[in-house]
Amino acid sequence: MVHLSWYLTVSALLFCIGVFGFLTRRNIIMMLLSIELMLNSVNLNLAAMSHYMEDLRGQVLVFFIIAVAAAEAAIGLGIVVTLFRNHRSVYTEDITTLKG
Amino acid sequence: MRIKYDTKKKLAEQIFLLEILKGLWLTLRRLFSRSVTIQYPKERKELFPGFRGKHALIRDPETNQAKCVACMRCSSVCPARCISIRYSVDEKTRARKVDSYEINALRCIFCGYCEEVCPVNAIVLTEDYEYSDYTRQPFHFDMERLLKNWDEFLEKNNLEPDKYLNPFLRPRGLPLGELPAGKRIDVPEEWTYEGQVIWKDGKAVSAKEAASN
Amino acid sequence: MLENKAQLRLVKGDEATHEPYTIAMGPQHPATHGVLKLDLELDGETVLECKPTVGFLHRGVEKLAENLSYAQTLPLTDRLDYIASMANNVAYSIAVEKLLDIEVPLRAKYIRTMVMEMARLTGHLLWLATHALDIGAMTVFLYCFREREILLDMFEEICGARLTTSYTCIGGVRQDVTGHFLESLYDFTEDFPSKIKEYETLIDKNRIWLKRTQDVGIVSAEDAVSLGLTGPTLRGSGVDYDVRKHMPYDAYPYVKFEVPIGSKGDVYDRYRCRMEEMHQSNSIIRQCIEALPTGPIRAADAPDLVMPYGIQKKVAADATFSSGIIKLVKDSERYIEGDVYVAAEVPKGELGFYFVSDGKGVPYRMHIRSPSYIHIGALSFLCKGQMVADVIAIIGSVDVVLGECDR
Amino acid sequence: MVQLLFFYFALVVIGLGLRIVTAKNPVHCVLLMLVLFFHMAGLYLLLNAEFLAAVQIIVYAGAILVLYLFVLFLVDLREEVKMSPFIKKGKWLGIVGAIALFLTFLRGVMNFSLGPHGQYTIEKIQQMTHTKAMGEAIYTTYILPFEVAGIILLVAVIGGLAMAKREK
Amino acid sequence: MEPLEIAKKIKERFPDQVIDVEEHRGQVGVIVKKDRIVELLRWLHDDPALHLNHLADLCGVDYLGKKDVRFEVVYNLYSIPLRHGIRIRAQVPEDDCQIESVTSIWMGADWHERECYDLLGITFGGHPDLRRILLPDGWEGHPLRKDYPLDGGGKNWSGYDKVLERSKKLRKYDFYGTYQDPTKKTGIEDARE
Amino acid sequence: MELLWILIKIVIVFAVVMLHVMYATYFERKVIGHMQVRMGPMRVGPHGILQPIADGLKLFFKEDIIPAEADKKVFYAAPLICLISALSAVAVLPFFEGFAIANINIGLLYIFAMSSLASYGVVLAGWSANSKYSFLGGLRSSAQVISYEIAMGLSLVGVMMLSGSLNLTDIVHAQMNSPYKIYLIPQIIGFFVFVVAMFAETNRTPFDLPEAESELVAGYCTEYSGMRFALFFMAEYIGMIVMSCLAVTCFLGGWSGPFDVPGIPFFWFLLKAYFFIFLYYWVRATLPRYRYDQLMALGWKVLIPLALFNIVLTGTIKSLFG
Repeated sequence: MVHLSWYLTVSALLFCIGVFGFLTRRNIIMMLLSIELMLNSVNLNLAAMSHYMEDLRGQVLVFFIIAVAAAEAAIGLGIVVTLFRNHRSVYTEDITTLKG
Repeated sequence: MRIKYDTKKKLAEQIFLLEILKGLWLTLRRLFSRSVTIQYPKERKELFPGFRGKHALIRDPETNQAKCVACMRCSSVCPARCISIRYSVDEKTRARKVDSYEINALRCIFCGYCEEVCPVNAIVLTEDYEYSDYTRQPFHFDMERLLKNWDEFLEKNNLEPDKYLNPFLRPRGLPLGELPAGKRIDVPEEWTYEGQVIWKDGKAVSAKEAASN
Repeated sequence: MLENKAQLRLVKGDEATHEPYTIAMGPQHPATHGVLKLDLELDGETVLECKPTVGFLHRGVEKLAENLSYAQTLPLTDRLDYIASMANNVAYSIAVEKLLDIEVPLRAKYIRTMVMEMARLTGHLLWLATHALDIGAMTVFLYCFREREILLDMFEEICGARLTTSYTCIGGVRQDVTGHFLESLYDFTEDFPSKIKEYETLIDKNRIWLKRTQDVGIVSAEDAVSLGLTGPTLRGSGVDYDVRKHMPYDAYPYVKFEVPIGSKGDVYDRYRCRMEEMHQSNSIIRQCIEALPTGPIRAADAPDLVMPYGIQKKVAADATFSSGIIKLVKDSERYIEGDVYVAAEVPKGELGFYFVSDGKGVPYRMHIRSPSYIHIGALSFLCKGQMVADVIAIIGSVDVVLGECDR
Repeated sequence: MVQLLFFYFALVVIGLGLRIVTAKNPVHCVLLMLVLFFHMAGLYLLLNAEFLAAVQIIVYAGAILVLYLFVLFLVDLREEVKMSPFIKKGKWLGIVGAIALFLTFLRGVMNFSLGPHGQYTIEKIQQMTHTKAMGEAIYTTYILPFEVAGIILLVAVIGGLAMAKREK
Repeated sequence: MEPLEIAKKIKERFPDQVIDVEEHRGQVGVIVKKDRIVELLRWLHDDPALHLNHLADLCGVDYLGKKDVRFEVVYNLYSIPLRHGIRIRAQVPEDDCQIESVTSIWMGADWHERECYDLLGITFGGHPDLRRILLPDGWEGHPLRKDYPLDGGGKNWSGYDKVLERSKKLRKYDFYGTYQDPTKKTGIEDARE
Repeated sequence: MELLWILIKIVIVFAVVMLHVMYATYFERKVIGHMQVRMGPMRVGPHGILQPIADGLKLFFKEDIIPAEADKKVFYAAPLICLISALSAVAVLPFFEGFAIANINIGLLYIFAMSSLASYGVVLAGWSANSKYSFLGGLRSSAQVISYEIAMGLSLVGVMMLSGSLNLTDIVHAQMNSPYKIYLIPQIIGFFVFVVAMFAETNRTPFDLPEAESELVAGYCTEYSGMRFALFFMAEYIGMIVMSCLAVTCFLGGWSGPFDVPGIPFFWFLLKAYFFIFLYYWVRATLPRYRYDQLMALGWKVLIPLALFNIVLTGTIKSLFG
């Protein structure tokens, strides 16, 4: 029998890894990827709870999160492409001006 | 004549992909038609006389030697300069004797000028086209090799030496007067100047026939 | 380990500027029809700049010709446009005949016209085959080769070679045609229009083909003339210029044919022009067969093949072997100083020979105006702003042969 | 058996996660992410959420990650692999922060208790298939969020197009 | 219009430019000075009565030892709508081996002129991209000049030497085991001896 | 016991699919050859029947060349991704009554998932080789696969609506119980969209621009040689087979036929699948190739609206009459 807390621990661990990546990576694309990692951990959390609560709410939420994650990726990467066009760089320390 | 640039399709053609279906129908029909290819090493194409292939020196049946008289016409006409002849002159008779006759087949561009200008029909480009090899050496034909090429060619095709005909030995359609004596050999009537073909009533007939009718 | 991008720039020593994506198309590329190299600068798939590089097949024919007699240069012309070498032979011969003022007998003229149109068919068939293959219709390729083989067989019958024909000689042709040749050629012309229909079934109205060819590589009439385009490539733009009509040679004044002209100047127009030309060639061949007169096939004053390099110099004293040399020495007055430019309409366009003679048996200077050379020069104009796939279609539509381009 | 599978998936997910945030070559990161998504889908399967597993692969792996790859190709990676993947002095800060966060979470997990059970028992879901159950839930109870998600996607598409469009 | 008439018109318009008019086998060549060649050709191209819009051929000729002025650049012009043509031959002396480019009149002259530069060494002023075209960059000399040695002067092209060197380097891989270092003696040769 | 049965099924299906791949290449060459009035392979064995074996041997023993500047790990992995994702899709196909390696409820989604993964192999192959032609080919291919996946998915929505299931076996059963016995008739628009998308999804003519040999030499597999090239080749053919089987399952009634052939329960299934594979060859022999932007335009401007229209139509009809 797999306990719910196991899932929650895995999820927490993955989330922290994502946070670490988001805080430390130089490349904006990799930061976005870290956010995906965090979203995944949240998804796992929700799906597990939903399973153990015998209710579909959590899984429906996961479904929506996946949809919104797609939107987020599209927008985020669009911004990265625009940034790259203007600055010729995707590195956080190179992008210091607040211009479009 | 201005060509049409009208490619508008009718609605039905546009929707039901009629032109694509027509194409598909054509390829499907061709699937069941006879193929036109020749399975080369098993089957071979029949060559027409005068195909410009491997070089050979014609062996004179009487002397069993090459007919060459070392007039140097072939070597001086050769655009690729792949023929080299050395000869010596007999002091008394002023006759020339061929010392060596060499053809570098790798340089040759197979234009057939040499056989056309040869006044005694000594050199010929035979209808043999399969003589590839791994090294360069076998393509350096000397006199012996050239005579051997001739023998091999005759043997391969079961030809009799004096029956061999090649339109470059006696160019088709040239009047007899324009030919040097050595080239005045017997040819089918169609090849002679008098026997020229023309087109009449849906088939090719010789000019003589056309005139007599 | 470098800490940031600024350091990297220091190491590399250049500003990170926006470089276009460059692609070297060729010299080994399946769609460049030989050893053409195109340096494409791309933005996505759009071509910003197309720089053709040629010369990989340069053999120095012009320099060679300065050291070979007129007759000896003729086989070299086979190697120019090697897919329609008959046409080059004829073009070269008429140029030399103009220079030496030799009148070709009528029968030879008809035969030459016939083989020239056959060469046009072989050239156009190979063009259609490769053009269609480049655009992806691979079956047309083999259907075209099926017919081309028949034509090559006929070449083999009359001159003993399929590709490097060297069929003409100065003042006529080297061999007369045979009855079998005429009959098989006639059968071919009967059959050929239906074969053209077959190709057209596969591509002519096909929506993919139309999308790939229409409005691609447009060149206006003025630009086409200015670029020096000739042949079907020029006529696709709507300019009525055909050497066969403008400066008739051989038997072209005696046969009836029309010159197809396009309107828009895109790939599709050029394609249609060539397809129509095939019909016209077919009809010319037929007229030539039917009107073939009797008579000599070489001019009586045609020089012997063994043309001396210097007229004054007597070749190998034994002139008795040949009637030709005597004739030549007699006619040495026709080798005079002067220059001529003579062009002929080969499948690719206007193939011109410019001769400068200094009165010897070899040309002092021969310049070949090869259509492919000019057409490749026009590629950078045609390809600008098109997509990568269009570059292929455009190369196919201007129909270049690198042997002719590089000479 | 189920435990074994769980541990396998969980370990791989954690290990890959660590590798992803530390790997130097972004393309390798994306590839590892792909593998991670597969194991994530495996975890979903363990949770009887087969539809989610499929969506995870189709949307995350099939669409989002490919987008990442595309954008990565736009950027010159040749220089990237020569550089350190982390910002200056950020590494240790990140590690400390992440560990602290994890400890906080762990505390929460330990004291976590579930609320009341709902009506979708495992047997019921298996009987009507997960896809159908999800569908029913989404199209009845959660129809408004569904529509909102649709609008968000539309906005994202338009926004993405507007941003990526080249200024003429 | 007959070519001789065109020649006459040119003479009328540019009396100081035309040096000579030559006729050979019905074709007329007008020998001109190179100074105002672009102006002359532009006039020929634009004049409605002449309208020589098709540059059929452009090439250079080297008259080393034959004529006083060594080079000539030959323009073969043709009028597509009016169906007449003429040849313009511009003299280019050896010590000032340069002539104005006509790419502004005919776009197609671009490659003709590059070829002429490549093979004869005549430079074209105002040409947008005058590089070697048929021969590789870094080739020495201009082969169609009459004084160019026919055997290449006994020297390899530098690029060829590079290729040879590279092939020598690659030989160390010895893909097929066929390459033998000529400096080394192999056992086979010994056995033969 | 059940596990063993599954293993046996896997082995059987794998062997059969591999054999089909081998001979699919042979028949492709033969069919296209005869359509082009030539003969195709003739030298190895009678009528070249052993040609695939000879080809396989040759490819296995060829030298495996890796470009010096390539990203080696990714370069190794790319063909495997392609092959594995193509092979895994076979697992859910029902070949006859009760025979599918895995009869899962989300079979259709599973196939979509697997075919969307194939684009990874392609795009990574294109990128890792560090060759510009490969890269362009890879980008083209993944863009093409992603956009046509949408059209394909939407075209199958009609089938899902009619059958009410994502399980492929259930879809076949639902077809057998439907009035027309096959979904081809009520879903003719969906079928058309599916067939076009199927060609694009497998990168076959007229949508073979990722590997358009006349433009991009060989696209993403330009730098591959020997066995690794063969893996791509196998993946392509397995993809063709999977797509053909999917078309048979979703539109032509799977293994059902006008009458039962005793002893060969998969007779009708194979016959229909062979027709689709033949269609691939047939179209390849006939049609030219699209240009990249035209292909995208076709996908987004024609096929997706058509598929959406089909969904609306099916929904309307079903809610009115069903």
